[in-house]
Amino acid sequence: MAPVVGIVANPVSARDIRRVVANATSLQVTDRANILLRVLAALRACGVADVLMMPENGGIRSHVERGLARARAQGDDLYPAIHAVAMPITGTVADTHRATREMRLAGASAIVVLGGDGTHRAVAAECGAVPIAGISTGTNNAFPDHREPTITGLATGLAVMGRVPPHIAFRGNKRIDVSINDGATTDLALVDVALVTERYIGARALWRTENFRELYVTFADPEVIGMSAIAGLLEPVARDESGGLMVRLSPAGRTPSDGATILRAPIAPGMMASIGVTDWRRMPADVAFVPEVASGSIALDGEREISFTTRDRLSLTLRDHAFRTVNVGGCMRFAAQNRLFTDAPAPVSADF
Amino acid sequence: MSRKISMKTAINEALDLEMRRDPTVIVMGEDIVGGTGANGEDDAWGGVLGVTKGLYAKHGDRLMDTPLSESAYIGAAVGAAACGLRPVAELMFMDFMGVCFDQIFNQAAKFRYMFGGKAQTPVVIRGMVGAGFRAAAQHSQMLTPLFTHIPGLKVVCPSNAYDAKGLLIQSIRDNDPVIFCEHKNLYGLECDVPAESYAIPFGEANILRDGDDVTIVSYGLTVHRALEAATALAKDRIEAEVIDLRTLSPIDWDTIIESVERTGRLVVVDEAHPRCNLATDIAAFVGQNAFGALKAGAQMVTGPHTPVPFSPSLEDLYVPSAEAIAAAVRRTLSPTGSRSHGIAA
Amino acid sequence: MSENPFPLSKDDLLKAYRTMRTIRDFEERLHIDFAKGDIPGFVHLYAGEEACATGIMMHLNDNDRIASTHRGHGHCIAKGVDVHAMMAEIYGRSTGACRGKGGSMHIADLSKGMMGANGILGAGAPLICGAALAAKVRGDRGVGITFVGDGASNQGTFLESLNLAAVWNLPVVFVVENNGYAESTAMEWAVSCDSYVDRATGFGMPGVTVDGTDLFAVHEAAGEIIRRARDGGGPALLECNMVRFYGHFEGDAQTYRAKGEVEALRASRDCLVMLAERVVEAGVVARDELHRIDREVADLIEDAVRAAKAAPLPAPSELLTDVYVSY
Amino acid sequence: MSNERIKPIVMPKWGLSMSEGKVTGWLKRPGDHVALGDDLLEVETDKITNVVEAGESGVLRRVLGENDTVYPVKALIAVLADPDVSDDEIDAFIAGFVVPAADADADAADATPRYLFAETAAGTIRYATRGEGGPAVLLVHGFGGDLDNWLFSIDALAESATVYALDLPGHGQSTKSVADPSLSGLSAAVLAFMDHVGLAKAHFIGHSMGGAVSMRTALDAPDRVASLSLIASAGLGREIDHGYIQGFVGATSRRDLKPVLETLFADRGLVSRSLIDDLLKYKRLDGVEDALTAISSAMFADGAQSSVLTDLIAAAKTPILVVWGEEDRVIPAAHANALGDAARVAVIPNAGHMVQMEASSKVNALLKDHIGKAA
Repeated sequence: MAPVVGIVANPVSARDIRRVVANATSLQVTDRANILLRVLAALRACGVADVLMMPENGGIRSHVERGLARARAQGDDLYPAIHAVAMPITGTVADTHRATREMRLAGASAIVVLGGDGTHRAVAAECGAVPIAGISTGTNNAFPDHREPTITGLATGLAVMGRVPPHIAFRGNKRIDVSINDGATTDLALVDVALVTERYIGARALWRTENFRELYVTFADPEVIGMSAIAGLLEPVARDESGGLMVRLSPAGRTPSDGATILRAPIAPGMMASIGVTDWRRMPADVAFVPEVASGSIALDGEREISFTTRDRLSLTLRDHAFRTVNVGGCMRFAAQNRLFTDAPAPVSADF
Repeated sequence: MSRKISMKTAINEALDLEMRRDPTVIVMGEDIVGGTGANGEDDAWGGVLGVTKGLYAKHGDRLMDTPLSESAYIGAAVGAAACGLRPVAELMFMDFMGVCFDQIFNQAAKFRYMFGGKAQTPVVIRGMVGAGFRAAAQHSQMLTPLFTHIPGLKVVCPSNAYDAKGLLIQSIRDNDPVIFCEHKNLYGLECDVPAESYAIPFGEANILRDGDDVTIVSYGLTVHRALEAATALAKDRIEAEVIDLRTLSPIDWDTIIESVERTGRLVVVDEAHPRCNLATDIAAFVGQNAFGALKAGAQMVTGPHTPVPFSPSLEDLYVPSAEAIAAAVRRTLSPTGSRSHGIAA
Repeated sequence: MSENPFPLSKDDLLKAYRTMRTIRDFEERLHIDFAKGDIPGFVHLYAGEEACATGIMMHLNDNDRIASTHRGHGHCIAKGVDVHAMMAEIYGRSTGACRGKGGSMHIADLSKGMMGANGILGAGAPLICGAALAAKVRGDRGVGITFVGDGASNQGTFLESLNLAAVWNLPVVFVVENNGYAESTAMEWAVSCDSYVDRATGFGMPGVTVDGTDLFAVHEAAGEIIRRARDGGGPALLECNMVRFYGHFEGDAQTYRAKGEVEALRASRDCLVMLAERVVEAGVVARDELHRIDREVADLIEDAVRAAKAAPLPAPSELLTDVYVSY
Repeated sequence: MSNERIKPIVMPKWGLSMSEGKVTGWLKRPGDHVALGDDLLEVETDKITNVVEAGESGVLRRVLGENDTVYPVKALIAVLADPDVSDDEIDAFIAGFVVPAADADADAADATPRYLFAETAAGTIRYATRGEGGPAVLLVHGFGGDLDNWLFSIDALAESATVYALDLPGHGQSTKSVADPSLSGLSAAVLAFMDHVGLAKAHFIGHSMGGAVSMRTALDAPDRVASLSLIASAGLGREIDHGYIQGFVGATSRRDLKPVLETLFADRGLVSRSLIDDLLKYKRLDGVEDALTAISSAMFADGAQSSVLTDLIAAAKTPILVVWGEEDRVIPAAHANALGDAARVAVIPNAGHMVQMEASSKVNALLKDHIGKAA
């Protein structure tokens, strides 16, 4: 069976209140569609013939189809065939869950995800062993790399067509599993779990630092934005090392009386915040952490998702190698070393 | 003190005086400052024909250039009026009403009635009307009858600088929406105008010439054509009374009726197209209310039922001439005059 | 009672619930009475969309202006227009908010900052730019909110107003109430770029999308946007995704909607039920307290209908009054 | 051509704004003997209709001005001559008559502005001045009037005097802010004006309220008032037609104002449309309504004149002329006799409150005589 690539493109990511309280980017629907056309062209260039796409009515698919029709009308064979996953559209995150599940069951070799951390998290929850190729829709994300999507498409195409060996093409990623009341409710985060005292979901986005209490990150990267940056500016932890970091923040906020350190961090695009940090420590894999915050909300990858009370029992556990992603840099380096994009044979036999 | 100034200057002066008197008066429109945001002079144009020139220097940000976006800024003027300002919005050419008429006739005109008398909308929409400027079909119309048709609007069309100033001041002070129509070919016409502020009440026609033989009713530019006709007729001992309506809504029926009851003859001159205009309106009203006084059928002298043409040779035929008005007067005086039913076309 | 985890005090929560319940009961009562033939003309019901009007209006005072739509009852109630006056207006009575001269589509109360429901789609946007301009000229920190449906968002007036508000940096919030249908036509078909946020971005202002059935989401997002506008930060757009429980107008058989769609929405996305469950579940409000409000609102609506039916029709002389302030 | 026995009758010029007039009717026929002051013909201007009186005596030999025909100012409209002048001589005179060019006249008008403005302690005061040498004469108009009320007098008086006519505060084109609307306040404004133009002393001619202002000035500053001529003057009794005052203050339209103005004249027909329009233009200026209301409340409250100066002015040493129109409907002509022997009194028949306009020749002759004697 020829490899099939799934595409999950979220039309409504990057529409939240950070557009108002900070100066976050808003990637237009037409630009999202253009990104997909670039990815599709790259997949096709690598030989991918069929793509399974999540249906949505936010406008991406209709724009993509116009692009495909234009190419057909001009006689160009630029794109793979697009197949929509047969499923009803609800316009909620359930669509992402359902589409990912269907793609996995249909045997997709990889899933290209266009969206923010939240969209990637939803795909990761359902993708099982199917690797993810992430594309960011904005500047407000920590998980997907910021990179020209054409390259992501090429790498994914090479990987699923078997032109790059799997141990180079894919790599494992960490995640934090959230369990409430012994698994009665479960969820996960790809980058960060923040415990805040606000006990409502509201407009979801996380930006009021005075309410932050505890932070758990899978990687602590000073080069990214958001919660991960807080940890990253204290003690960097790489994506590919085991375990993460746990940070405890001062309830007194910016004017700590408990000897906390003041950290200034970019918690949202263009938004520097002063945060009182009480202490931090490594978060080893497979060790359950029980937060000290008694009631509030759990924010997963920057968005408030679940509220809890003193009656609820929380536990957080970091898992190494929890799901796979396409190693774009690795694929492209391999392609170069092996002259995969030239018509001449590779001068050097790669050492697998 | 009084001195000779043009209608253009009189309008500028009225805006200046009212902005000085009342801080809630703001003035907005396309290029009314001219050059906002560009690299040259601040007050480069002062309106496309310079009517608002110099006001920016005196009143600053209370004069606002707008985007070329009539439905937005005319609507904004209406909304601001409903919220306590007294905006004067310039609709450069009244012909542009086509893109913002909803804000005028469905919003401004109806607020008071629809809201049970609990709103007032003191907005003034001023703009150029009329032919003779070689501006062709979309910049030359006399659309006054369309506005006059709408309950809730007041419609003003001055014929001279003195009236323009007093009527514009009244328009700004008035608590109802006012459509203020400025005939572009009258901008340069000068007359004695006091330097002080004064308001001319609406609904009072001006009698510009006394006469006992025939009543000529008009407004705007054609008032001057009617006066020319009256001067020519006087050589033949025909004395025409010339009435300048000044405001079309409200309209001064009493003055018209009183005059016709004395003269027994009526000629109505309207630069607008011939159907459903001020001429038909006044002729019908007089026919209904002073039929017994009429010695001949009322005559109507109007533009033809065509768009305004471009070529000067055609456009000059378009606007009612003094000769056409004089001929209409003679028709009312000839034994067969009352049998003339032709609509000018 | 538990500690209140919400961003609203218990009083505010109860007030919000009362507003939403009042809108719901008002509309459902009109639905019934319209079908009985008691009400003349057209009515467009807001049922299902209550969280949007309520969440936004909680941030406003009488000095702030709103320009509403043909579907304006909810905006009126949330902005504080008297329910008795509204009901009487819809019944065409002389005691109505507009003395029986406006009707459902033109209810206004300028003393409450309610600049009128509007029968012309998209017409409110320029008007609210004017209201905001007036606030800016006076420097009174007032803001203007205009509501527009997903359908009317295609009107030139709306798009021109986005530009004007951005150019003049006016304190305006454009609220797109996206219930998915422009009368009977699907939003996905009729709106070219499928995104109001993109449109806002194109006019140089931020746009935010929230779940319009979640009072807290609307309240929080609107709060930030309104504060920004009030502080001179300029205009913004707020898209509220919401659900319409009834047809475009009363009497609309809604054959353009999928079978079971409305039932499913009522079961899963009823903003009033969601609010009640959350506040009760959190232990902040007792179910009884909500029931008491339900009873009080039911009495209020019943009394408003009774009073409206008993009120005199406008006198014949009213035909000719209120055209001008003076003429 | 000059011929002392042949006297041309020309279209008169009443006030500086008049450029032409229409002959509306001859009151003498050719061949009639005409005495000085006889009514000759009626002329209508856009401002007013007035009778042209004979300035000299003789036989009306030729009538050239046709009825209902407009002639420029100074056009020859009739010839007066002794009976023994031959027709040939008259024909030659007519043939040789040259109407002064209108352009030259306009240039002259431009050279000396029609109106001047003085920035006085009482605010901006508009005034006009005519004539040179001779005694100084100051013309003070009445309530609601302005210096054009002296249209038919100013040039005649200027033949033998230096004449000033002003607009009182709140009137004409003077300031509309009236600091003190009482007689004393207006009198102070007149004195401020005199100071500004360097007028130490003048013969005061006051009409109506202007008469009372003049009397007040004579009482308060006797050395600045050489004589008083009081025309239909206020201040000589209580009675006044309060309906007129209220009507004038309250009128907002041509329709309201016309009947009010008609009470000013014995001949109601003299109230032309143009006269009404001019007054409406004045009344519509911002501040005028407030000024008139303030002045009328100060002077004519409760339907009567507040200040009666009869006793005081009778005791003063100033020479006084009192002139009244017999048919005055605003202030009764009976007030003419209020000063008894202290004044010279003339009551003119067929004239109303605006007697100086309705019977201008007679009034002008009286004024000249009075000033001449008092000087």
